[in-house]
Amino acid sequence: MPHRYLPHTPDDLRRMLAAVHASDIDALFEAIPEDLRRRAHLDLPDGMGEHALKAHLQDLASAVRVPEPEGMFLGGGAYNHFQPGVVDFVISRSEFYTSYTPYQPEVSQGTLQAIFEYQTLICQLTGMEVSNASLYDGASGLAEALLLARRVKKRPKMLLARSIHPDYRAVARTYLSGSDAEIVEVPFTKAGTIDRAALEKALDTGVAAVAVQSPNVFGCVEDLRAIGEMAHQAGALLVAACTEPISYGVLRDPGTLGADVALGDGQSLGLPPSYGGPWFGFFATRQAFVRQLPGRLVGQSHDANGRRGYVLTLATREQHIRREKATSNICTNQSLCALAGAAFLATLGKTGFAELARQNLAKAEYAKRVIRDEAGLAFPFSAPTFNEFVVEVKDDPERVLGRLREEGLLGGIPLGPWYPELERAILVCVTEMNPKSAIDRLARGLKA
Amino acid sequence: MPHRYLPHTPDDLRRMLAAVHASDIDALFEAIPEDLRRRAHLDLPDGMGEHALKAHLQDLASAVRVPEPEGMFLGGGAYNHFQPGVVDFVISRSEFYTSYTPYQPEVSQGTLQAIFEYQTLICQLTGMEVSNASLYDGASGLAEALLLARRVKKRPKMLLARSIHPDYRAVARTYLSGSDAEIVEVPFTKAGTIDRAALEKALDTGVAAVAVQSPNVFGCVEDLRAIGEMAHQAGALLVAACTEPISYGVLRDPGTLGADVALGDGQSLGLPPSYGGPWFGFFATRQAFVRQLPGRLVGQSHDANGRRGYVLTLATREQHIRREKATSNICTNQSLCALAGAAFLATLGKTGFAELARQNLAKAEYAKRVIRDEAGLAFPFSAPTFNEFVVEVKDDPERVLGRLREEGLLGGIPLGPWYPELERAILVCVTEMNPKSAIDRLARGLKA
Amino acid sequence: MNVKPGATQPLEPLLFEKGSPGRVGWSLPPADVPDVDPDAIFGKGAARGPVEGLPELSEVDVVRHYTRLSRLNYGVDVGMYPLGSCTMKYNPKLNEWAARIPAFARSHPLQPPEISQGLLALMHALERILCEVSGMARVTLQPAAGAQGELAGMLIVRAHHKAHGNPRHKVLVPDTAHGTNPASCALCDYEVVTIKSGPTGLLEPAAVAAHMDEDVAALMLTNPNTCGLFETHIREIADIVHAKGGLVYYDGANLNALMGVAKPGHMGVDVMHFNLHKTFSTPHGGGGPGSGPVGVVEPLARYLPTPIVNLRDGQYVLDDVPESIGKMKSFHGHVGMHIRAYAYALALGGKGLAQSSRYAVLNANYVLERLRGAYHVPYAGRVMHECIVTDKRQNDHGVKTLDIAKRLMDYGYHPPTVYFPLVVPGALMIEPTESESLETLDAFVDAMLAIAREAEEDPELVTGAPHTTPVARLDEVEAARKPILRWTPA
Amino acid sequence: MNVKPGATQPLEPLLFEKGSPGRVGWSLPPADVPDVDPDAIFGKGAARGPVEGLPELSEVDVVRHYTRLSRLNYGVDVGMYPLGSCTMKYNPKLNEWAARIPAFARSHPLQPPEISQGLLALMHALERILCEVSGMARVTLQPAAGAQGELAGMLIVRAHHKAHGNPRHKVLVPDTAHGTNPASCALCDYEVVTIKSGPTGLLEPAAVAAHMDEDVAALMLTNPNTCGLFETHIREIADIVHAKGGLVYYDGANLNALMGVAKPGHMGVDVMHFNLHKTFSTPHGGGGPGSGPVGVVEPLARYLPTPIVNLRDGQYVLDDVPESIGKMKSFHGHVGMHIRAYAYALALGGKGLAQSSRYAVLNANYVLERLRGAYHVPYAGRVMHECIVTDKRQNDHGVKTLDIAKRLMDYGYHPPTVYFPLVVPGALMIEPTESESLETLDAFVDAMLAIAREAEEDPELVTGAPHTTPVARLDEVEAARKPILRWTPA
Ligand SMILES: Cc1ncc(COP(=O)(O)O)c(C=O)c1O
Ligand SMILES: Cc1ncc(COP(=O)(O)O)c(C=O)c1O
Repeated sequence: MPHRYLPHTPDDLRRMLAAVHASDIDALFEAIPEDLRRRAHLDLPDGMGEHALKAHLQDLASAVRVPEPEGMFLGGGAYNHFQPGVVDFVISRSEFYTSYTPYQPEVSQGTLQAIFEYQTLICQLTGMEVSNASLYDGASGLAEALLLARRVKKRPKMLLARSIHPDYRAVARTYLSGSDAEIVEVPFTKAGTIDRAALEKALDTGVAAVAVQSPNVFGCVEDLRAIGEMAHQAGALLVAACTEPISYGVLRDPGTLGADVALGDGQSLGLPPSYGGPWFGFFATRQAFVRQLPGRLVGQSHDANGRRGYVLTLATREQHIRREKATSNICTNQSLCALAGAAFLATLGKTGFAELARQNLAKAEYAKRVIRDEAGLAFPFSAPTFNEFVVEVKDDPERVLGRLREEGLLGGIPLGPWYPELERAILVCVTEMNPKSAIDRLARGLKA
Repeated sequence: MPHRYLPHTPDDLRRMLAAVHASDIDALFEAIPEDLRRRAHLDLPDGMGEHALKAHLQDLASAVRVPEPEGMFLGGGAYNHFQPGVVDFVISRSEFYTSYTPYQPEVSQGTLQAIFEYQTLICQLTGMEVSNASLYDGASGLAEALLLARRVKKRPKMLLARSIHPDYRAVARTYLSGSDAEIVEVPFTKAGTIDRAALEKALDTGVAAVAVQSPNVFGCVEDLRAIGEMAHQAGALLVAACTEPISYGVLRDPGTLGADVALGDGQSLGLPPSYGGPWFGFFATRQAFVRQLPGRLVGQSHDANGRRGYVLTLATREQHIRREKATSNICTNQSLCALAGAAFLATLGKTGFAELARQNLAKAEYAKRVIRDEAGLAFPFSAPTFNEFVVEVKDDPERVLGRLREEGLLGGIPLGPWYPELERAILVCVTEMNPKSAIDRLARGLKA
Repeated sequence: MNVKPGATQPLEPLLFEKGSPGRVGWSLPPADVPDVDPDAIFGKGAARGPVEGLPELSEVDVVRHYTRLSRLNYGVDVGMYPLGSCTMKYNPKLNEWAARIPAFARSHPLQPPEISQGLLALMHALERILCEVSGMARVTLQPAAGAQGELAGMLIVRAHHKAHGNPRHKVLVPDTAHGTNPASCALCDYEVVTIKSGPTGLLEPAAVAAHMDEDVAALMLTNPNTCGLFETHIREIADIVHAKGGLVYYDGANLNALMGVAKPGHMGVDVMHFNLHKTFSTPHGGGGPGSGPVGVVEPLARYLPTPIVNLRDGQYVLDDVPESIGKMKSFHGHVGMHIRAYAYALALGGKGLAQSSRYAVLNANYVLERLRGAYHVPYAGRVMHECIVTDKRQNDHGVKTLDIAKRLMDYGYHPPTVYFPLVVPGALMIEPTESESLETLDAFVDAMLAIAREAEEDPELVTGAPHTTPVARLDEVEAARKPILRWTPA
Repeated sequence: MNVKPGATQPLEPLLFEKGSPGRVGWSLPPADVPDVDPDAIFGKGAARGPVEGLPELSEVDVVRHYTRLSRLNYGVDVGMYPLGSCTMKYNPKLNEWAARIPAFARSHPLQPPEISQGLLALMHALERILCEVSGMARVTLQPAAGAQGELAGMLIVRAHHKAHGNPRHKVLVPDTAHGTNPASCALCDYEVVTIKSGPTGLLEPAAVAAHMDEDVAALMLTNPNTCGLFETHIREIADIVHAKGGLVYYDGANLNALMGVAKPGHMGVDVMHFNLHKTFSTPHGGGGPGSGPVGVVEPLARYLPTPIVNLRDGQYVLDDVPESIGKMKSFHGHVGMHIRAYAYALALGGKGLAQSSRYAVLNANYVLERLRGAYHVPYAGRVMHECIVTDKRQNDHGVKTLDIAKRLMDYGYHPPTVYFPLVVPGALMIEPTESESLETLDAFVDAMLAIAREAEEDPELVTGAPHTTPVARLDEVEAARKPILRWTPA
């Protein structure tokens, strides 16, 4: 029975089987033991027509009751931003999304140039010298940064601020669990940032890297310069993760502040939350470490006629050449998502990106003001924040959030499950998508 | 102030004004009388950002309360069919939708070949010899067909079946209102089809064309062969309009039945109703009339290297060459919609198109059965129908339809406004989009 | 074929040359109602089996076919498209999204107005925007494109005269007019009287006066005209026409020069059409669909096509127009295009629309100024939103306008409009639109200047162009001599 | 640059070489809250002005830039993409729509499960489908791609051995393995022991037995292997591994050969990964995103990454996995890809998936059969979903695999995978996939045969290829010697 995805007609099958001297398709599988084949039946329903399938998916979607973006105050690693129409237009171009990794540059200049531009844009945002072509996400980026530090510094210890997003720390732990690296967590203070006294104490000559996140999981901005100086003094690298790259539009870049690696999730740069992905992890470092970079790199070159062109380069770092000696096992990365990020930055541009960051900051500051002054709630942390912050509520957070949900607001993330000592705390994120009226409703609801 | 659609920066403006020796932009408008310019201010709001504009449009959309497709039983010239995803993919390719009429064939082979294929597909559906590249819609197509008949036959009288969709007849009247052509309407019988006795009487040597529609506005299938024989006998052309081209998948083509022109709206072929358009009008005729065809034509040719290629051709029929002697005033047509129609037919293909037509017929027959047998309602017309039919209700149709609306069904079109003598009649259309359960609900609702 | 395989990228076979019997690209779930026998329903001979010749392709075959075809095309998204008289401005992506909002796209034209308020509100608001831009009293959105707008407008002219006792017989049309103008007049049975424009490219009052009499129904003019010049004498000319009871019809194809700069309603214009697919950014789609609303002064509103959207008691309603010329289209016109045009107008706002026109005019003047040294310029002075140069100088080297146009393709540009208007021999009519940045204009002009040099130094490079397009120059004469208008099985 | 303007279509400048200060492509409405002073909030030195170097372009500039770049790319929608080991099958359009359904796309990964039931149901159903196809007991959807799946899988292996007292130190990997296999082992601090495959391209039980001992944690193998051959001895080999307490890891990159044909779960496999971006049609996106779910037998389920979706009391819940290896990714993995893969599986159904594998294998055998006369075939007999030929015969004329690959571009095809697997010198690894019709296969083979002829008759035509691509052959050596990895202002 013919299917729209399968072009083989009965007549085609006859002709092809004759050409391969087989009586039927089963004959092609003779290398497979009989009993394996006998048991291989798929107990799955029959295929669906396009119309029925669309209806089924729409049914599933109607069992997802996510509120309008204006009532969304969840952050904590995934942010509620506007996606310009241009971004989806770009990643919907067939030639971008139906192509493979650009191993054949003569028919892949589109992807290659776009990724070369992406690398440049990430360097501009982070103030670093080189960026790779993307990693899976910020969390595995943190793991790769620690592995890089381990290779570069040949020291086993990794100091991780506890104010780093718990998923980042969890993934780093998983990635390093097979190795001899040792992860030590450094507590945070009442400011909501890394405890520098504790850091000072933990810093010894066994430390390869100090990793912090800024803004961190509480939305607080870390003093990267001071932390970097401490790390460097001890001969360790400063790894500067970032929850929210829009903050680069208003916060000094990690490169200037002394970071050796800057990384994070690129979701805010034009990608929908999509219940967790796909997004992309950006990863940038100093020129000195370029041969230690994990993942792909696009470089400039020229063709036989002297025309400029782009190619994948420095592949001797990678698994398909170096195998077990590679800097990372990554192969497929997040190319299309990185392209979306580049298109987002190109569309917003210098002015738009600055404006966006500024409005996020202003909205969050306004929210803090009304929550404090009008709802009368307190903030457990004192450090400055970008577009999210922690607020302490007076009732069980789940109850508070449940009430807000009934009003069409997703009011924040309860921090108790991640930080038992913060059982009354809610992480609230405010972006350009939240109008003043929704912020005011949120404040009222948090109080109640 | 810069705008995302306007690239001019203050510095660009300075440099450009210097180059054109103007002190400011106003100086460029000196040819325009001062007082015209003084009064030209636009009293319109300021521009909107993309996000705000999206929200505004979504607000408007939420004030359109159209039910799910399964509850839609409106036809009467616009049909509720499935649009395969491939169709929107095709017409969303930038190079198709952002290009102009393919006057420069070397950079327009995409559009030209696609329209050449479209012309072929329309010939296959209609059984005619030549198709043009599309007209605005079926209604203006009917007008153009009558004008063609007038040129070919040099006779003034046009006989139009009153069972032709009233909008088609209205547009034909408008188009011919400036001319000396005379339109005479021919009544319909209890079968719901043209009254052949009346036609016989009206047919004299002054008649250039007999126009009917099949299926007609009541969904009834006309006997094109018999009507064509009568028309030809009298030396007139048979113009065969069609409400619903999906019917070509199960009904003998007008070409075989003797039509001289076949035309209709292409909306069913992959285009959403969109509250009335844009769709396309297909228009096909006999080879003998090719130089009388209105609108554009694509023809096959070859390039300087002998490679096959396509060009606009026989332009001497058209307004840009022949001006007041052109066969029509049409210039811009419905190219992208015709492309959608071609992509729809290519996707459905021989098997899918036949299957679609067959299911439409089966669904409508089922609906007639339950409406008759279970709701106990009667049909005023006896001729066979394709996917729509007229039913007589026992209450005020507006009231019946209003009640159905409350159940999420758009149950049909009241015929009274078009045909005062049919004040209790409702035109019901049933397609592949209406599941049996919705048809059953409709039947119950019509009865109530 | 003189081209060896592998010497150039392969072209795409026709749909009908691909596929295989029994292959499918789509299928329906089995029907949930009993099958029927068409022969039994319609009678033998009236029913039909599967349509012979329809393609038999899988989904990926169809996707590839059209993807490949699209790659043979040039579009605004690919680069500058300075096609004069066509206003090939940027088509915003947001508009494409807007027209596809499910509640809009799924709306049936005959669904009750009560459930269609959002759409009617949008159409009403778009009418108000067009009225404000043009200074007209009312606008119908019904016409499908510019030419249908002209027909509607001229039928309104006719209705007006008829109501005053005599439809009259003639319409004055300048020799610079677009072909649709005389063709639309002819459709209304008006005799076209061609008025020669003056040596400066403008219509002269005296020339109009000489032909104006009480049998002239209207003057039909385009402003800026197709030479890209503002008809400076328009009010004087309108007075002359009005004095004899005639009306002034304004072809708004070039309105992109005038938004917020001057309103036709103040120029003495009685009827006009808009091209939303030019001025209001709706995409051209390879030749359509367009949308050609018609605006009129108050006394003519009673003749507008029926129905029209009104706001009454807080509800939008579709009102009949009792003295209407009738219907131009089934239903309400190209609503999908209205949505796009509305989104465009709102995105720019009043100031942005006015800026658009101003920048469009600046761009055209800038291009003209830079081309002056290398190309012959037929009319002195400034232009509006488009400019004309000719091939006069290049003719000395055997290079013609068509060659220059084809050679521009090798530089990555779509050619300008060529050989139009007819009054300018060898015209290259360049309309950059406001969407183009200074750098793009400079790069385009540089290509034009390079071609002018090539015309002198290596004319065959130009006359043999294009060299880098998917196909070389096509034989249009052959195509018309033995027309092949459809594929037929071999 | 040796290319004259107008001699070839122009390339596209970089984003940073375009635009002008002050130009914008986007803007926000004015804030509805008071503005703030970043310096005051963060302290001077910690705040920052606009990011230097970011592009300044209008919307149309951005659209054109990327449209033009896209036209320099080849993709599955453009034509056959027979890249071995990559399964470049058709990416259905419906899936792209599905992943963009607003309720899916707008869902925040931390929103409560109560409001996310539709998504959790989908993920749960996809897990069941993958279990059914593979014969595994449970599947995690978390890993981002194949390589991350391998890492997760090997960490599960490690967790298993650790729980049994000793993580062990070695992993056996055949010499035909993909580079990610040894690289993933290394990440888990396992020493890679390379096993030579036999002369028929298969792994031999004796070779495995020779290396198998109680310090070997696992054998990691791909089946069909990267030579496109089914590892006939797999169960015998698995027994050898299991006998010493080792586990069998199965790289599912080539699962497209086996759906409904044979289940890894019946072959003695303990852990495996899927590549949804291969077998389940999610698009490759120019190098990602992928999705690499990992399946395990029941006893290993306790180690899966946390959390996992379960159905309890009619509600879908996200359960912690107490003995989990931890998290591989933030949140729930690439849900956008899960949606696509699910839609694909449902579109085909059980029968369709089985047919897909059968046709994929038929296609590869057909291509191999037709190429035999002209190209050297390293392994005798039938193949599974892909086949390998080499440049051995063409070497006599100085034509190498890379040349053949580049020349294919001139015929409109993407080249096969080249020089992989490493054990076959000059390999051209061809995976047609089931999406290709007989006609397409024939046209591709015809091109390959034409190139074989060209290699004999006109070798320079082949070694100088490609001739018709946007750029000619690129200098990769130079790029690596002096890496330029970003644009910098001149
Ligand atoms: C000046 C002028 N008038 C009228 C028209 C006709 O408009 P349409 O093609 O929309 O029918 C055009 C189209 O190019 C034009 O340029
Ligand atoms: C056999 C094999 N294993 C593993 C991988 C790695 O998968 P991914 O690129 O998704 O990380 C690949 C990818 O090409 C492959 O072919």
